[in-house]
Amino acid sequence: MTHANEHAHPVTSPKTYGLVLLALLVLTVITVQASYFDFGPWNTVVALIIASAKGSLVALFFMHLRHDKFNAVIFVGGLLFLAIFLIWTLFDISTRQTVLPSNLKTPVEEFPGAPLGGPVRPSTGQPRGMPAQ
Amino acid sequence: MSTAVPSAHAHAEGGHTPFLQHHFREMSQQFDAAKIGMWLFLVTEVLLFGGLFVGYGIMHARHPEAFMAAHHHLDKTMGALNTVVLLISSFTMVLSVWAAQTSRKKLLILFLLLTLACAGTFMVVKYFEYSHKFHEGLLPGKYYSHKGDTVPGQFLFFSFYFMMTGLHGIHVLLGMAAIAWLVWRAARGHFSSAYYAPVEITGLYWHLVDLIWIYLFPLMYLIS
Amino acid sequence: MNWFRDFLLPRGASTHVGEMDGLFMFITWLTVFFFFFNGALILYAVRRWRRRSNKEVTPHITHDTRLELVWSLIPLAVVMLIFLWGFKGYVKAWVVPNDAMEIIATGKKWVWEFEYPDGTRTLNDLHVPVNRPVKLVLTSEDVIHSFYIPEFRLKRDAIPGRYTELWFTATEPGIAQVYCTEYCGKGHSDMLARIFVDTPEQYETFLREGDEQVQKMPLKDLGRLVWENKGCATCHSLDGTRGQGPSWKGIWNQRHRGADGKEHLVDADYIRQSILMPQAMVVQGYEPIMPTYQGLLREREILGLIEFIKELQ
Amino acid sequence: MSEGVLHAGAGHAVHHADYLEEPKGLWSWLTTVDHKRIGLMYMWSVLFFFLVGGIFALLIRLELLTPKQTIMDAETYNRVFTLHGAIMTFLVIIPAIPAALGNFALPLLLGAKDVAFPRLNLASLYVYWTGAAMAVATLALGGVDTGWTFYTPYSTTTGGGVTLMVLAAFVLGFSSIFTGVNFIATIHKLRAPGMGWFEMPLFCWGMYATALIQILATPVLGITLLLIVMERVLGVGIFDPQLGGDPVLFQHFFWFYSHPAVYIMILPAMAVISEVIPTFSKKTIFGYKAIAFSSVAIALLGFLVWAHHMFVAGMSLFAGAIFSFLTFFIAIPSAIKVFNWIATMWRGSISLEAPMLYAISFLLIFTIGGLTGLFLAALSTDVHLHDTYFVVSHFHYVMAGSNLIALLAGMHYWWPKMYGRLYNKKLAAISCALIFIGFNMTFLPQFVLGSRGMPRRYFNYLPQFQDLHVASTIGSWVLAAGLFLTAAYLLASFRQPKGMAANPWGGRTLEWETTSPPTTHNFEGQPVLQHGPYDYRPEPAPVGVKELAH
Ligand code: HEA
Ligand code: HEA
Ligand code: HEC
Ligand code: CUA
Ligand SMILES: [Cu+2]
Repeated sequence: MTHANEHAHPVTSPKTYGLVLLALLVLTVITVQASYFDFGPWNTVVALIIASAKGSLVALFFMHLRHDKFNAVIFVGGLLFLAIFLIWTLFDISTRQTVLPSNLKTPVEEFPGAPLGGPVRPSTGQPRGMPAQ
Repeated sequence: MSTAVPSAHAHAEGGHTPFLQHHFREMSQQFDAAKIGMWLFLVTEVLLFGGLFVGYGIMHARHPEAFMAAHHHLDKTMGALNTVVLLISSFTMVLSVWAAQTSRKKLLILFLLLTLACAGTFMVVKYFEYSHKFHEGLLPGKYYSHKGDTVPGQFLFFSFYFMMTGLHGIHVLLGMAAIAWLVWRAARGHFSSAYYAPVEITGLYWHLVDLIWIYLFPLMYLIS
Repeated sequence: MNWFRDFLLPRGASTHVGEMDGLFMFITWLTVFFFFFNGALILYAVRRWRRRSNKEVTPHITHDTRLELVWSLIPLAVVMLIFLWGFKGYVKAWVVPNDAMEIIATGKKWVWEFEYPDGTRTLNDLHVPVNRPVKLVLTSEDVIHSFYIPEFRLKRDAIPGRYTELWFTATEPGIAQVYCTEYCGKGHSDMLARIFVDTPEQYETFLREGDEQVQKMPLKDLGRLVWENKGCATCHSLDGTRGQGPSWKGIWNQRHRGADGKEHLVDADYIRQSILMPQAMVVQGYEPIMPTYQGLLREREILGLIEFIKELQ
Repeated sequence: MSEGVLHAGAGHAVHHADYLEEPKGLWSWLTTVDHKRIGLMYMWSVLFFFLVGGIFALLIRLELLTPKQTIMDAETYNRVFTLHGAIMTFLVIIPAIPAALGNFALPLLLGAKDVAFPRLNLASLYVYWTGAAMAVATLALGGVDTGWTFYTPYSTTTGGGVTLMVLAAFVLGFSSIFTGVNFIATIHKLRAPGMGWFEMPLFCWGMYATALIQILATPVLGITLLLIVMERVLGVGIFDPQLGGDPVLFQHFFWFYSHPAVYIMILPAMAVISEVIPTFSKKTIFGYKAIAFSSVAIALLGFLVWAHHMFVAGMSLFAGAIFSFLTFFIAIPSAIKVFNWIATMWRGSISLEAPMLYAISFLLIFTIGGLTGLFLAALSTDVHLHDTYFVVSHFHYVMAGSNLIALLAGMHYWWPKMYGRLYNKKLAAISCALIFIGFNMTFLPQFVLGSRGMPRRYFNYLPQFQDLHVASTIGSWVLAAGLFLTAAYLLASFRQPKGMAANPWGGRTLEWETTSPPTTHNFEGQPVLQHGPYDYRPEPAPVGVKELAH
């Protein structure tokens, strides 16, 4: 039938697991070290690539997806839909143009309701950052 | 998931354990079903956390200075320490699955306890991190009261920090409860190569918790 | 079949009407067609092949790829046509011509405020010249509202913290109704506004002196009109029921206690102050939510309100 | 009664008490793990909330009889339509077919003894009840006035029980997820021997597609709702423009779930129709694979189109175009289904029993409901129609008109199997007609209202709209009369003794092979499939429930 694990559940030896752990620890060191370098806009990308490498190790070995094609499809499917969520949302968020009235006197504030200290939300007079009533 | 406690209707046939539920024809069918169920549940977890990741990503892109400034308040060492602890716990967890697969009862219990210990360490480290942040007023949303900021909007970063690590922490606690339950059952000798589905699927859950942290760590602590 | 269109759709009074109405009627006919087509097929099948005995044997037809392709590809073609048609109209409504006159429209619970290029401000009544492209820049002060003019076939949300835009060229002088179509709370369905499409001369006069109505009307009636049109009615009733703000019934010459505990006599100055600087004296038991009408009401309108309130005994 | 009986099933000599009787007592029901009992308890809970939501609907209609205040004030009205919408979506229509009929029928159709995780199934019911109790408890906190869509920043700033309502929906999400997980595992692992994917009844395909959506979309709703709670409690800022957030982002989050959710509502309805039509046409389904795959296609495509609810919400032009374009593709699998069903009736032997009458109503109403979706999917027309009564009417045509009518079709279809009793057929036909007429009377005028510019969620409206509102209100009474009549004769059927044959309609799927009502373990032994689900040829190998040697 559909499942590779239908009959035998292959047993992986502890040694393999040990090697995987080692690899994971090494990658952790690498990613911490890499955070001290400046790759410019690629910083996040580098960090995410290393994280994905670690994630794949965990999924393939610890979670046995190596031997478990069926559940791998489920899992990757889930990730795929997460990607759709992100990308389709970006279709909107990253292609919006900013509309401004031509006579806008003051520049648009980044955090009108909550800059550094304490005061108020302009429209309702409540303390900053409070949900209005 | 809750598939594998002996049920009133269970009947031991073909030399199987008493853990076969009445509506399954054979043990492997039950095992596969439990695994599929767990993986589907993990997918829902991925999407649950995914929502927060997407929100984090978009807010980060919108206010890069605020996020940059705010993340310096986190302690990389603590984060890295916790990463290592969780990775090791995943390792001990997978070893307990192996011990169950090979019917090594003592080792099984030992590895489960080690996993619990790692999880406990993780929570203790988190506790120190949290209390430090509370102290400094680095709190989410409207409770943010840190003094001396120069970049506005840092509270947004901490909103996400607490929501994401908090949700993750809740998952760690739930995982610990599940593992404790496994220890209890292992001690009663329920698990062997013939029946270890609960160990396997709890393991899957635990690895997912680890996996999520693997992404949280760089996104929270290391992004620059 | 114009009567059918006129039955379904309101009067069309802007340049966006053509695109939208054509497509609307096309899909309407498509829906009518498929409803009757499917209905007829079903009726036919039911009458022709109604079960008469339990022993009837039916042919074993599992599928027919060609037929199935037919009824996938035809709908595909139809929907692609609809998409392109709709897209065309949308792009047209989206891209603002350069020479459009800009008016800023701000939604807040539950009034619309308009600011014209020369600084004139009006509440709930928007005056625009006919046959001139007008661009509305929309924003909101509290929650999301939406600016909807059915007769122009146009709508766009007004979002707090952001600006969105909307443009049209009104083609017929007259009055067009505006609705708020994003749910915004208690007064959502009363958050109405009107667009007065003026001839160029009317528009000039409006900018100079306010609407003609305002000029000629007796003060008392003007007061009532302001109450209806400038948003007072959303908060103040005339019959004594308590709204967001106190009712106006019988307040003239009463003494009202403010939140500060002092008493004030409701006279002309008091009313003027309540309108222009509402926060200066907040009636006890009410929230300080009344917006200021500084710059929004002409002198004659304020006098009208005072007369109007005087009459409400 | 026994007219339709083709073969009286496997006439087993040994009599077993059926699942309704054995074991006895309320406690045994509350702790049961039997999918059939859980299904029934779900069904009655759903019907109860349907009644509650329906009463709210009648109040809405009554209020709208006159342009100004009729029976309640604006604030009450806002709470009433919010509760109506929230109850109808989260408590009625999402669990209606999957959790009620699906739980009852899916294992039977698969030839299984139960779902894969019976206790998870029971947990799902309790979670549902908890969520329902929380939703009702919001009334004590002054109700909720946000609309069922909970748009920010309104929902994060208004008073009342929003937090509790949002948490209720969050909890209800879990019950939906549990059902979904259960069904997928069941379909993968518990099909009867010999039942390949394409020997599965189409109902199961529909449930499978539904479960996919439940699993992939519901968690995002969960996190969205939690974010509202966080926004209200902590002011986290993600949706609050004052705090650097983006209220429109909320709409993306919300619709990422709620658009696919509309297919959680319609796919199960289609699944029921795919069972009813072949049975009462006594003819094999036309284009099995096309119908099966179109269910999955609708489920997956449904994830790509959510922002068609946001064309005027300040999205970019580019996003508008993409989302509109993709939306149209959903029309194709839907069209395939509709025409394949009609083709199934072609040259059949059509018997107009109550389930078939409902199925035909479904076909007609869904055609209108679906095609009016195209007005909304097209950009320029949506600009005019968005948030008007046209939208209200569109979704009632697909939710109330299609889904609930399919629920009724399914209930009438499986009622003999559930209870071993039959309802009064004549009354059934009459009330089906009343429902069809009443429904169209209620909602056809609303299309015209909408296209003429009447916005939704309006407490007051301009007098020019009154005529159509009056027509709609009167229609709602006809509709209510039909539904109350249905409830009456269904309840009256309990006065008859149990005596149904195993297979009253002459269906060919496995549930008809066991007794009506079935025993606790569904079948005597393990049924083995010997012909396809809709094989009405006189010749095929004898249908069989066969003892499978363990
Ligand atoms: C069961 C629920 C359900 C279903 C099945 C659908 C089905 C569809 N819906 Fe609907 N919809 C809702 C429930 C549903 N909807 C709800 C609840 C809302 C409003 C929520 C709110 O705001 O509160 C909504 C709102 C809504 C909008 C947003 C409107 C707005 O707010 O501006 C849009 C826009 O694209 C839309 C489109 C569609 C389309 C294209 C389909 C398609 O899937 C329809 C496909 C079906 C057919 C096309 C008919 C069958 C085919 C034929 C008979 C063959 C002939 C066909 C052709 C020639 C093409 N819907
Ligand atoms: C499943 C979904 C569903 C169903 C079935 C209905 C059913 C009905 N709805 Fe509702 N409706 C919604 C979902 C649904 N609605 C949603 C999501 C909204 C949007 C809310 C918002 O804007 O936030 C809405 C909004 C809405 C409005 C718009 C309010 C506004 O915008 O101001 C109106 C107005 O007419 C309305 C009317 C009705 C009517 C008359 C019915 C009738 O069909 C009801 C008939 C039912 C009965 C009269 C009960 C009878 C039941 C029994 C007797 C028990 C059953 C037992 C058996 C049959 C055995 N609904
Ligand atoms: C958003 C709601 C709102 C709107 C719109 C509004 N008001 Fe008010 N008004 C209030 C509230 C609340 C109070 C009581 C608190 C205060 O005095 O500020 C009030 C008080 C008053 C008073 C004093 C009444 C008394 O009993 O002492 C006057 C006069 C008044 N408003 C006039 C007007 C006029 C004229 C308009 C329209 C041009 C108007 N208001 C529009 C909310 C509103
Ligand atoms: Cu403003 Cu609705
Ligand atoms: Cu949709």
